[in-house]
Amino acid sequence: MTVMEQRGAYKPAPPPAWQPRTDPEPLLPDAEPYRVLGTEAAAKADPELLRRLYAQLVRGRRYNTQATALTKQGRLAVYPSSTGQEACEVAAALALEDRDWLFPSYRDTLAVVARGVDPVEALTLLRGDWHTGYDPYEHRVAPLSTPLATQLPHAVGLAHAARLKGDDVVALALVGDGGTSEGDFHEALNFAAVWQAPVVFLVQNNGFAISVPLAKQTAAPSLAHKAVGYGMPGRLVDGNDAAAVHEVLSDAVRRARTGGGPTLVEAVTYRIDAHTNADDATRYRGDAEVQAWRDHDPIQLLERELTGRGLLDEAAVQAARDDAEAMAADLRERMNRDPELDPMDLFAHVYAEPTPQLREQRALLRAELEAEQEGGHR
Amino acid sequence: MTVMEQRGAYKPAPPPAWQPRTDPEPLLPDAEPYRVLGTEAAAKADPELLRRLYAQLVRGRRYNTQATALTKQGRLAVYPSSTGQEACEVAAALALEDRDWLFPSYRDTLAVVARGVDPVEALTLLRGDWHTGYDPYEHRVAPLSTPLATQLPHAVGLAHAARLKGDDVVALALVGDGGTSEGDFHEALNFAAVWQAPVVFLVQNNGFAISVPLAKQTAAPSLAHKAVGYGMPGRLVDGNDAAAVHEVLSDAVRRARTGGGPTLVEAVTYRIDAHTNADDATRYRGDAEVQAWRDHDPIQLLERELTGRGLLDEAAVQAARDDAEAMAADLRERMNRDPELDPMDLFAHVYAEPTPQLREQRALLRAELEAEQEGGHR
Amino acid sequence: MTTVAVKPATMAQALTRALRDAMAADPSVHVMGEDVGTLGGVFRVTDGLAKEFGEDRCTDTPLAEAGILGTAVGMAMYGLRPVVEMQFDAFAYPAFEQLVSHVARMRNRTRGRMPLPITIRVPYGGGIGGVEHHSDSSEAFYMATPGLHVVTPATVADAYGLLRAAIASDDPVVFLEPKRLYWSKDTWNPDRPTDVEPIGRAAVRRPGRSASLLTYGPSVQVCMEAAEAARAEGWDLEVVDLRSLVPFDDETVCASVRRTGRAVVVHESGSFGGPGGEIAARVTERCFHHLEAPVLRVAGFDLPYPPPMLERHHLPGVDRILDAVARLQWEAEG
Amino acid sequence: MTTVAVKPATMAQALTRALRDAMAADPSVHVMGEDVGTLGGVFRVTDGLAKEFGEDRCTDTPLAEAGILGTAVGMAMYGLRPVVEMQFDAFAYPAFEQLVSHVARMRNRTRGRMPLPITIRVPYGGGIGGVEHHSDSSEAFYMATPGLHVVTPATVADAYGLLRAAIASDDPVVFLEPKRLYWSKDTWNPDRPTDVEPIGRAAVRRPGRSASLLTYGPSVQVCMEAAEAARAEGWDLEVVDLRSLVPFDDETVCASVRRTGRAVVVHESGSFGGPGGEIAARVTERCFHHLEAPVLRVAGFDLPYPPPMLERHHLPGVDRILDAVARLQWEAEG
Ligand SMILES: Cc1ncc(C[n+]2csc(CCOP(=O)(O)OP(=O)(O)O)c2C)c(N)n1
Ligand SMILES: Cc1ncc(C[n+]2csc(CCOP(=O)(O)OP(=O)(O)O)c2C)c(N)n1
Ligand SMILES: [Mg+2]
Ligand SMILES: [Mg+2]
Repeated sequence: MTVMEQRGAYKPAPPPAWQPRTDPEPLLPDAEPYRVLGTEAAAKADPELLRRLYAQLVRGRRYNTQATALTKQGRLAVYPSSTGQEACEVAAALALEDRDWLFPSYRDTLAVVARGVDPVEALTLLRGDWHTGYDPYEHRVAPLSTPLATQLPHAVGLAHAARLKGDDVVALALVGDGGTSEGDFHEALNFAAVWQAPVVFLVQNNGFAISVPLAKQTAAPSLAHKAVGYGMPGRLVDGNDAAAVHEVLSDAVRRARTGGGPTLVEAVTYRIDAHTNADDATRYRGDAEVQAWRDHDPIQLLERELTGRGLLDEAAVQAARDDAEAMAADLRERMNRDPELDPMDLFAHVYAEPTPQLREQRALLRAELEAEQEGGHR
Repeated sequence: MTVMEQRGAYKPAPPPAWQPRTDPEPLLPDAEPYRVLGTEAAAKADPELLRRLYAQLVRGRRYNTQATALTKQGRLAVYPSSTGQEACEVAAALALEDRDWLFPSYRDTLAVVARGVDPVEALTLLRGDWHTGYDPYEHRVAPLSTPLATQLPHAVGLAHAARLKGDDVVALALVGDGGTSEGDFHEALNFAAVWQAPVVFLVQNNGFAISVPLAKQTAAPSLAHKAVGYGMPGRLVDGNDAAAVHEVLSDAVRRARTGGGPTLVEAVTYRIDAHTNADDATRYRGDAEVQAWRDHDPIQLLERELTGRGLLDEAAVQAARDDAEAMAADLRERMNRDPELDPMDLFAHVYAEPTPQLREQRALLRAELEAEQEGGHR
Repeated sequence: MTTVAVKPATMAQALTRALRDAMAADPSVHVMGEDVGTLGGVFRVTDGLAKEFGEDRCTDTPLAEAGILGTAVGMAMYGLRPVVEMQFDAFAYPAFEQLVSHVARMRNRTRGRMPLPITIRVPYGGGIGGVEHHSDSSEAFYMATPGLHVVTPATVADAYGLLRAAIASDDPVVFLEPKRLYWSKDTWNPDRPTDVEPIGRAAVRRPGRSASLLTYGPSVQVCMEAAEAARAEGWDLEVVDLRSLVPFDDETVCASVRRTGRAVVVHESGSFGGPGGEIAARVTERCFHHLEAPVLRVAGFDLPYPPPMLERHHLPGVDRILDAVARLQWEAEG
Repeated sequence: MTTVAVKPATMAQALTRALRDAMAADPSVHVMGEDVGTLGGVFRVTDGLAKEFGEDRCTDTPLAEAGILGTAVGMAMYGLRPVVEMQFDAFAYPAFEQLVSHVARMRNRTRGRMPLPITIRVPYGGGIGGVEHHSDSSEAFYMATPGLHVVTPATVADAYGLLRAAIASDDPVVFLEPKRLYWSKDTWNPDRPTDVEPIGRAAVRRPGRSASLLTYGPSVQVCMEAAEAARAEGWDLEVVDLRSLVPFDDETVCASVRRTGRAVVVHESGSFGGPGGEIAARVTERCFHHLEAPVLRVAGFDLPYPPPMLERHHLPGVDRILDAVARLQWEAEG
């Protein structure tokens, strides 16, 4: 057939590979963060759940102030406070079943504790007597992850493995707004969607990555808008509204558990304290902004809702505070004891069996320590 | 104020930081790939441009077959053919001004050549006499990038630098569907959007990453849907429709040049040949699929449009073919000469000045070569 | 079982067999990577596994190395034994953070509670005419990362035995496969594969008295040829195949060097900061008074791996090894 | 210009001054990284630069190290001189592929047409009580990557001089800043900074006759203390500060070792596969007949960097150095 003979034969057609795939519409987040407290939706919330959330928030706030105090007393090397973000931390822990897994980022000690890990063991990393202080398998909590976003593919892999084994286990992974810029965030979400892994990603958008504000981190309409690019739903929620975060996460966990695949949740919140006790936030942000967020405090929001609807009396408030004080006193007391350290532990866990090289080095250290004990070396 | 006094004081309000940001709507791609050929839009296309595209497509196809033939003759170590994707390759080159920059991926030798780089120099990497054979500054073409997606941040950085210097230069970066899964893709697009860098990303979605089909690569509605997550527009185009690709890219380039920021373009196309000459595509795909795409051939699509509208006669078709044959003959002839090699070049460009260590090693090699010349070593 | 004739097999075939046998023996073994499923890998090492064990056990992943290794970490956390393929040496670099910051450290971080039994297969080295980024020798990076085992076979039998051992190990193992040996053949009975090789033992491939060639992976064969050629010069060279770079078999290596009094380390990797420095230094520390000459190194030059047409000038060959042996101060002896 | 008194300055201040002077001297110098702008960096090394030169010259980037280094590559392609900050050693790993596959190779790849004058500042090492991932000594990775210069200062004056040289270099330089020396002080006149130090020259910090301590960065001060303590034992130790790991100053180092006949390499980095192997091996290759004893190494143990409360047991200290010196076979001499 010559080109002339072909004349007029051409019929437009979309490229063969093009098939209408996933409908993007349901994957897009709402225009505004979802809220429960102070809205119609609050009436439908389980009062018992709200009271549990409340008690945990109060406890969480106290935990943050106590841990920060411990840095001043030299009992912690450093503490990244989650004050202002307690609703996210607590709701993340409470949205999971026992058999599920939590993958915290370095700021999420509070979520780890809310999940049941001993508060002192949760602080081992930050006290500096070891790295991870708790047994990850005891409460199914992965180690606090310092390299940002690297824990996200772990969560995907674990969730995928559970599914392959036929267990209806869900993994919930936490990451910051800054962490969403890392390549590992992208790769994790993509694997999760392709594998339809039962995993939920919670981005705590607290406005800052150390000093860098969100506007320098992303130009996206919202971080939740990233979800559609992976083919998973993106949800936007008021991160200071514990009831809303809990509901959105619980929905996502349920969806994941029943084979519906992963969800990306962006919780809009604010880091009230500096990045850590070592940081000076006045270098990069003003008081007014912080004050505006103090007025949107997660504890107050929930307290007002509960008291407004007669679901919380002063006695209950006091009980929550007393419980928090007791936790803080216990924490203070136990953290004030020096941890017991054995330098020989350095060699105990590098490999299942120390290599010949490590055995040599271990012998060297042992000899040094013995010489030290025998009253001073050189 | 006690909790009781607060009763009723709570007014719902969105979290303070929540401001309506970028409107997501205009960033979302259309539901179907954009097409020009065979549609109303074709009438508006510049006939001269279409004829230029046509000639380049014919030339490009011939280039692919010639290069593939050269692998069989042992003149190229390997060749990743872009047969079937010529519309993307050619449109990418033609959508740019002289002062702009092209960032090709390893498969994009054709785009490099279409931009003006000498075909033999463009094949240096694949012949194996050096890595990059051409001077990147001569035609403003970055080296062909083998590590996938790593060239994307380079394009962003270059575009950003040009803008900082006040030059209205645009960078166009090519990447495959597989490459979009890499972390570097994510980081590059995010930087581009945050910096509003004048860069255009063209994803050639050819259905495969070696043997892995798109469905195992992503669950997204389309790759163009990733754009909204960065806050840039995503555009979907029929990658075998040279006029459509050229128009969409030209629009994006214009937008970038005039301060409008980056664009992500997904061109839906198909890799007709195996991954490279060394690959056996029958292991992972069937003939029917390939045939369906052969029926949607970029050259035929344009040829039918042009001939159908009387814009191309047999003489013009023949001229294009003759031109392509001449290019192929020249390429064949020059590639059949052995390249001149100087082993001492190994040491010439590792650093601006060889280190003392390299000078020692250079002396060693020189002595070896001299001994060899003097008639055999040992 | 009927007796089967010992037939020549390639290293690639032995590796495939090791994967297959490991998967058959242990349902927790999962193979994953780019193109490992339907295609069977670009070197065909995973050929047939997806068919035999299903795509859930041998999985084509998205194209993202950090994602591959990172999800493997999570899978290992849940009790699986992932065997990850990195398509080429240089394409393992995107996974470097996951490797160094997590894979190598998780056991230590958690006081042994969370071991990660992950095998990371990395085709490495040159000599196959690969274009840029397809011929790196990246073992120095892995050796400098405590918490990893680093293993590399040089024979068909070791390919099988060491890969089985790597997969069985409760620690992460970087398993370096010498690309140019994939098609090397050996008489090896695939129906009676050798036992699992313990990781950490070097093997004397050729006993000798004049000097020791300390080498591994792709360079073992070159050293064997050099030893053969050296006979003409009156040297009887011992060839030690390290097999495991981490842990390092000081015992076997030092025994050899104490016997011969002279040593040359041979590898493709660049010299500066490469494995040879460590090997030479530790041999010298331990055998100083047995050494008649300094331990010398014959290695690739300190350059980005050359283009195919120049690689022969870069790779340590027989002549360069013999030149080094000649420099081992023989005069001083007599 | 009026004479200004020589005042004590910290290493961090000298680094800031070097950046400032480089930016003032050359408009193509751009500083970029996480928190380097408004905050001035977590170690305050970039303090004031955004204010003085604007955010386009000192830029807070998104949180993505590969993106930072990758965009710096593109900026360098267009004629800028990016100075990239990696916030901590371990957080440079995500950029490893960009570093090894592009930054180190672009000049060579393009036959010298596309040099990449990028400086990569990496705070490194321990001793500051940092939690996991904040105390890595990653220099072995960079040394094993041809195409990079690797430089590390140990004094306030060198911090200034070497950083200026790194920024002025037309090749990529990994500039390793010893974290625990950031606040070390020295009398250094910030208004008369020393000249730019040429990269590639070691410095004898303390002459001595008994043995040479070969060291760099954070360990130089420890070696100076050890040398002081060694006087009591009758040893007169020479301390050589390498300053530049790549290129390596064989001349100065070998001259020292030939003089003293004994050497110990001291660094924080792990021993196995660490810099000390290379240094010991090359010194031995070159000075074999001058050596009374094998070159020994005092280094960190081969473990993931320990938690803060245990780091003192890991770090090479004065006692461990003196123990090594004592093992230099003094008996053999007399
Ligand atoms: C890979 C990596 N890069 C850099 C750092 C240093 N760093 C620690 S916290 C932080 C900011 C994190 O911001 P975000 O993700 O928003 O979490 P947030 O601190 O707000 O909880 C940075 C840059 C790190 N821990 N990991
Ligand atoms: C970082 C990296 N990983 C793996 C590879 C090996 N590799 C080369 S091409 C290819 C597939 C690329 O697929 P795609 O991005 O769709 O581009 P296409 O080949 O279709 O043009 C792979 C995996 C590579 N070059 N770089
Ligand atoms: Mg944040
Ligand atoms: Mg493709």
